[in-house]
Amino acid sequence: MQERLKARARELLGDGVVTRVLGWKKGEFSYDITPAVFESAEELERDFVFDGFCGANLSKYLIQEASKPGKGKILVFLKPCDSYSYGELLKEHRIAKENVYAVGIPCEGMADADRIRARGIDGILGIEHEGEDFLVHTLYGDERVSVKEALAERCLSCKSKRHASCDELIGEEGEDVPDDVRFTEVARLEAMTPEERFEFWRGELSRCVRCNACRNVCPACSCENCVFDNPASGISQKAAADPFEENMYHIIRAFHVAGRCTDCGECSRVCPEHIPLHLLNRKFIKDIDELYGAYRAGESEDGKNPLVSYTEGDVEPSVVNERGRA
Amino acid sequence: MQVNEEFVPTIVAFCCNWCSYAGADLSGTNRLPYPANVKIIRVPCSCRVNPTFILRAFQRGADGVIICGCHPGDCHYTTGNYYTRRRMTLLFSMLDYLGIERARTRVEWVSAAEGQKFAETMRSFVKDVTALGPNRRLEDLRCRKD
Amino acid sequence: MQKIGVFVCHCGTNIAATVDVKAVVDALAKEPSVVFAADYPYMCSESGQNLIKDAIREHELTGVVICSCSPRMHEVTFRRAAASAGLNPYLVEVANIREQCSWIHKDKAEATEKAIILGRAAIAKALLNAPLIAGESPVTKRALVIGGGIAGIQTALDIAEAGFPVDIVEQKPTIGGKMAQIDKTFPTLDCSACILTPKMVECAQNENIRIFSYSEVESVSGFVGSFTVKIRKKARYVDEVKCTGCGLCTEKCPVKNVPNEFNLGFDNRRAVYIPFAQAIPKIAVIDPDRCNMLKNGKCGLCSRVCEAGAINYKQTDEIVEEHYGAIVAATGYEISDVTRYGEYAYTESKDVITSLEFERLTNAAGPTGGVLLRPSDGKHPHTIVFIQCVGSRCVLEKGKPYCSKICCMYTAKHAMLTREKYPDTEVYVFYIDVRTPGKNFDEFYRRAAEEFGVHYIKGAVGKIVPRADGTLDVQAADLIMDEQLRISADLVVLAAAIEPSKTARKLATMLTASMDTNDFFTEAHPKLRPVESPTAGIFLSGVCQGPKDIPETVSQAGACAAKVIGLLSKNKLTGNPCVAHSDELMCNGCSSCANVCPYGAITYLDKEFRMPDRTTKVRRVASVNPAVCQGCGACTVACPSGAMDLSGFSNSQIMAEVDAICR
Amino acid sequence: MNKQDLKEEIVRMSGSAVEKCMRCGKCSASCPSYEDMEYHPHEFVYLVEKGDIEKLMASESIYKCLTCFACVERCPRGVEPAKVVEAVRLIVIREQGMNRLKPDDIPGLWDKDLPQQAIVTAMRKYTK
Amino acid sequence: MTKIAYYPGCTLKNKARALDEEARAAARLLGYEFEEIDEWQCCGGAFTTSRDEIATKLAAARALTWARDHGGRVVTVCSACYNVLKQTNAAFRTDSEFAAKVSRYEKTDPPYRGEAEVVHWFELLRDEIGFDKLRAAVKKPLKGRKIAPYYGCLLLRPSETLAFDSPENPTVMEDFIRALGAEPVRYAMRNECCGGYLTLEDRDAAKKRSAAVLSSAVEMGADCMITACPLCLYNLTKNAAGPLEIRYFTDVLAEALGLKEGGENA
Repeated sequence: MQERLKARARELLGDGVVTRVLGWKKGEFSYDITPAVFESAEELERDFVFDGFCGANLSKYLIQEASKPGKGKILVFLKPCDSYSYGELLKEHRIAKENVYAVGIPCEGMADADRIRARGIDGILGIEHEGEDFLVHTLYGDERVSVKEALAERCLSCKSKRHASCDELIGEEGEDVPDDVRFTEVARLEAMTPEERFEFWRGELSRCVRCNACRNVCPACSCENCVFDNPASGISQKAAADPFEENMYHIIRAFHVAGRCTDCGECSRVCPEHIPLHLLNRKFIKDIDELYGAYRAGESEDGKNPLVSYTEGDVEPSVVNERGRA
Repeated sequence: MQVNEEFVPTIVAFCCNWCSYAGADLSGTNRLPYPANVKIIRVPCSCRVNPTFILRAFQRGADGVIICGCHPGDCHYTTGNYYTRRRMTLLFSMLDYLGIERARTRVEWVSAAEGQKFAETMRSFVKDVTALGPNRRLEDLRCRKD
Repeated sequence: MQKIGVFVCHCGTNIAATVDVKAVVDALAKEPSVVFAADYPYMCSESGQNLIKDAIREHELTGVVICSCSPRMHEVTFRRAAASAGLNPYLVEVANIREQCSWIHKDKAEATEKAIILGRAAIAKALLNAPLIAGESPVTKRALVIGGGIAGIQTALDIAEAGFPVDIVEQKPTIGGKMAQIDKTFPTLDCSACILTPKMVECAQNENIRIFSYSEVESVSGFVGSFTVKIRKKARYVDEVKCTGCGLCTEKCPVKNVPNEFNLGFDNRRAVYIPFAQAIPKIAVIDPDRCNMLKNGKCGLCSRVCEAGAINYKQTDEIVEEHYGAIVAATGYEISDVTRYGEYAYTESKDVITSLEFERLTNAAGPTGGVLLRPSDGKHPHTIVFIQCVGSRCVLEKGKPYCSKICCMYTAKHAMLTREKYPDTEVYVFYIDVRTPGKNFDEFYRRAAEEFGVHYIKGAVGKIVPRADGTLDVQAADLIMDEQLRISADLVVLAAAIEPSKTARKLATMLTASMDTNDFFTEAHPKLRPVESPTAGIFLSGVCQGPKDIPETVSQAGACAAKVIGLLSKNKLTGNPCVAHSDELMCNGCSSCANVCPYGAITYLDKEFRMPDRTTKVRRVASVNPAVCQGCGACTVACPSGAMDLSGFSNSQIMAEVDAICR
Repeated sequence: MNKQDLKEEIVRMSGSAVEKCMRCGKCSASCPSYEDMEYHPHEFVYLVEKGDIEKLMASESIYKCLTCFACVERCPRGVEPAKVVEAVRLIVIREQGMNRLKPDDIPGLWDKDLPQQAIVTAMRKYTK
Repeated sequence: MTKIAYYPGCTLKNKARALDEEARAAARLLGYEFEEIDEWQCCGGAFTTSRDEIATKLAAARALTWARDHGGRVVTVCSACYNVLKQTNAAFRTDSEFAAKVSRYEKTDPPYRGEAEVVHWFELLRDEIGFDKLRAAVKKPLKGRKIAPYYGCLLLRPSETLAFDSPENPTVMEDFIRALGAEPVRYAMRNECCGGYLTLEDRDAAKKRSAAVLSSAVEMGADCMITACPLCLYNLTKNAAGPLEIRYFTDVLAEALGLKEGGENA
């Protein structure tokens, strides 16, 4: 697949359809892959990678990259889940669509390097899909890890292998994946007593160091200036001096992306403290689906998201108490 | 949780100018009492209430927050309270999910003619919050009163 | 440095009986920035107001807090007092210590403590008040009425009568609308044309009214008081000034087989035509799709016979730009498509017709000269079945979920008139409910049943089977007898649902007026502002707002005119300065705010920003039109970055109140 | 089953929104089996909504519905009466010994031209 | 030659064998190879609407799964099979609980979720072959014949699920008749039920239904009636005496295409 993507990128660069390519390249370690812009076939040849560690969602980078005047079109590779983030950003007019050439690429799930290393595999050099397994190349030879044991959390509950918005597709279009396990963890928390839930979240959120990685990576958290940096908002703050501020920050962040979050899972992926932030977003998604009908952010480039629309027959807020009792 | 007999909760009530604030005025005009620990903040419409206001109230030591607006369909601005309804439903559900006691937050629709309902609502809300005791879960410890 | 003055009112004993006013003054005087604090028995009295004015001047106050009755009571009074002393009126805050404090509490200590807290909250808010200046905008003293049916005609006449110029834009070649096609009107049975045509003539003759017939609204911009509207005058190929309406061209035109829209296709018109004898304006129009001269340059007969020389084959559409202070939507309704109900065999048999078609078949000026004859064979029908609720109250996608409101009454009228004129004809009406709320309506319906022997059957028709002998086999249920009936009918009349004009949705978008899911315009308040759109300066007249009959339409048209007159009689509009505004540097241009704005007050601009590295960047940013914004604040919460804020109720002000209360 | 449970069971099985019925009677006006039925489609909907279901269960009408869906197609409220009738019939024939048609009956009903389809359909309609 | 999975159904393999053979012959001529589904089982003739009915839908489910794995489509000639297969397929698409239960029970891998497409031979004729091509293939136009199309209920309803044609004013059979060179007769009872399975238990009731259909067609001048359903054919032939000849549509199709000349019996 990597070679196919490279070839197509070279073609599009060569034809002048695009002037730059947004893709992935290896970081310090082979498994720490970072988004990168390539401007020539040579750069592509040298640095472009696409393998089982390319979890990073490239769509958010387009806000900057596609707004550079006079720079022409940029090619971007979007995995199915990334394409929803891209669709949502298009809907919110955050990306100049005319400056983007989006290529949908298939995804069989991305690996979590930590889970692989936890199995005692070190010196990782690369990774490939092979049937039911990941084939991990290491300094010490190849190792096999079953896909289920190495997949990133968000890929375990993959929503769709079907793309939302893109101009071209490489490979076969996939299909939606039925939601079997996606909300299991949210439901487990919901079933706890309020005290248990409070303790759970206290334990998780108290680790927050306000590094803002979640905010920076989130394709929905794309504000020019964050409300927490807005002196007129009355809530601007930098570091958490009190547990309350972690609560405030994460509740408001989740609320602001509610109805816009595509559940791409980047927030949890990048959190250095491994706080399961996606469980906040998923709670909103679950509630929206249950209360206002199934909705998938980013699926369409137009229409209104659930928090800026309503129906006259919406449930009353007291439903929260009633559901709690049931 | 042990309930302190003398505990008097701090309650913030956001009332929309056109219906609920007028409803609150009417309960005054009709001399219908409700506890003095309820303090009303006037907003043009319930849809003006930002979740940050609610969290801020809890941060600074409020024990309960209630939002009152026109009945759905009667909004002075036609649609404002429909947005309130969605936003607050989701926000309250999230607070519940974080383990914040459900009874600390409420939305009620009170029209300008419902002075009685306003007073009753406040009495019942204060009762519910009093039973829960002081807010400890969303409070900013630095702001704690003695 | 802020200088706040605090004024605590006793309101006689209304406040002072339960609140220790002096203690409040003492406590609030100690608040930071408070430089003056006083109490007075009646702060709203003239001397009370003078106390405030004097203090403002003497202490050079930058803000005023009044602890008194509800701001809903005297906020305006105190603002005016401040303004007269040279202080911006929006620097005044009122703490409600009467309705929301002294009147509800008995314990003086408790009430006093609460009054102090309310006062502090008001001070906290006042410290963040900014002087606001209500914008003023001019009012163009001319109204536009879109739609020339009875709703538009009545609204235009009433506005013109009050002395304001009005333009009517009508898409058809003549005004008159549906009412011109109707035979008689319920419940009085007076002739529709007899009461409508004088009003049409009045429109033509009134100096304040201009009629743009055969025209459409092309675009609308601006806001209340100053709208700019482009109107497309479609080419008639007839000079409006020269044409005398003699009708000679319409007699000589060789194209004779064009279905006549006015008679719903029951007869034909020519390619050049005048819709009907009483048309206003009475000017011919050439149908470009049928005229031989326009299609292939062969003919020109009308031009040769026209003595006035009015025919002009080279005419093109013309765009006229006009300015208005107010716009009235009066786009009316259409008959919904009954072919979607195949079981009624509308497409299978000519003798299954809609109620409007029935009107034409019984109208003295109609294709049969008012003699009721079957469309298929021109014979007199002896059994007629009327079916109610065809498409109305139908929750399926093909139907309309609402009640069309007029069908029960016009069907009673049709049934009664048929029985009166043709006593040998049996008339059956299948109904679900007979709905007759209206003056003399139920009496009218009962007369049809009692005096005229119309057979009202509670039940529905399941299928109509056209028979070889030309009859229609009507298979129905009689729910009261609990039996299935078969009636052999000669004519079946469908009470088709009415639906808003197909043009309304496009118009609503241009007007930024909101619509419901059925494409009816939404009113600003269903009870209290029923003739205004939530968008300022847009008014609603007639069925475009919801189904109504003629008397209701005329009353609403008058009410609508009164609202328009009220607006146009102002020289300037003073806005509410407590409106939203967006911080361009914070705005993402994501459209969340515009999505929740009920007034369409928010637009987006592509704005160039200088970046720190000296490059420029173009970003989409929101811009609020203060004349359109009503200040609800929905946008401020929808905005994730906090770029959107509301003057008078800003984020930091409400936060300050919260802090003061929770302190 | 008590009244309420029975009603809920029928609503669940049929998926029909009986409460949406506005009593227009178009189902019964469309029904080809009307004259052979004691309770007619609109009455099925009405009685189920009222929870008065025993009457329907005891009636021969449940075996007269052809499931031709004319009522479903024409109902302006999307109520789907035919599915209600079928649910009531299933409740009855699912009870022990309530099979309407038994394999032994078939030879007696046999006709050399009768297509298999007639038999399998009838078995499905009348038998559990 | 386009291969397509074919579900013949019980009656076509038995009482209505001609219907099956003629359909295949005509299909071959028009470029389709009907590939009979392996070990198909009878669809049961009627779709049980109740959502908790699983067992009665299994035969259809197996056929659909087979079709998914063999080209993705299944064609039927019989109205009842069409109705049952298509409604079952819709249940798979809309009722995930049902789909999950069946897949668990059948151990279908991957689970079946309604991926296959169910088509009636009429739909192939209309939408893929086209009536113009059919008209061109006709060797013996049925000139002067006045044929009444009988749709019945199973092809048309529920229209939301079947989406075969307009439920009240269908046209596909009329167009088909025209393509064969005959004149279609329009009559209102063409979409009303013939009495169906009631014939087994209450023949009188079935007789009344069939008589109403037939007399309506006769009144409008028909001399022949065509149907796609064996049970309709039986009811209209046996339960109502009339001057009309009742035939399978495949039979008149075979005749017009000249497939009956070789001495094959009708």
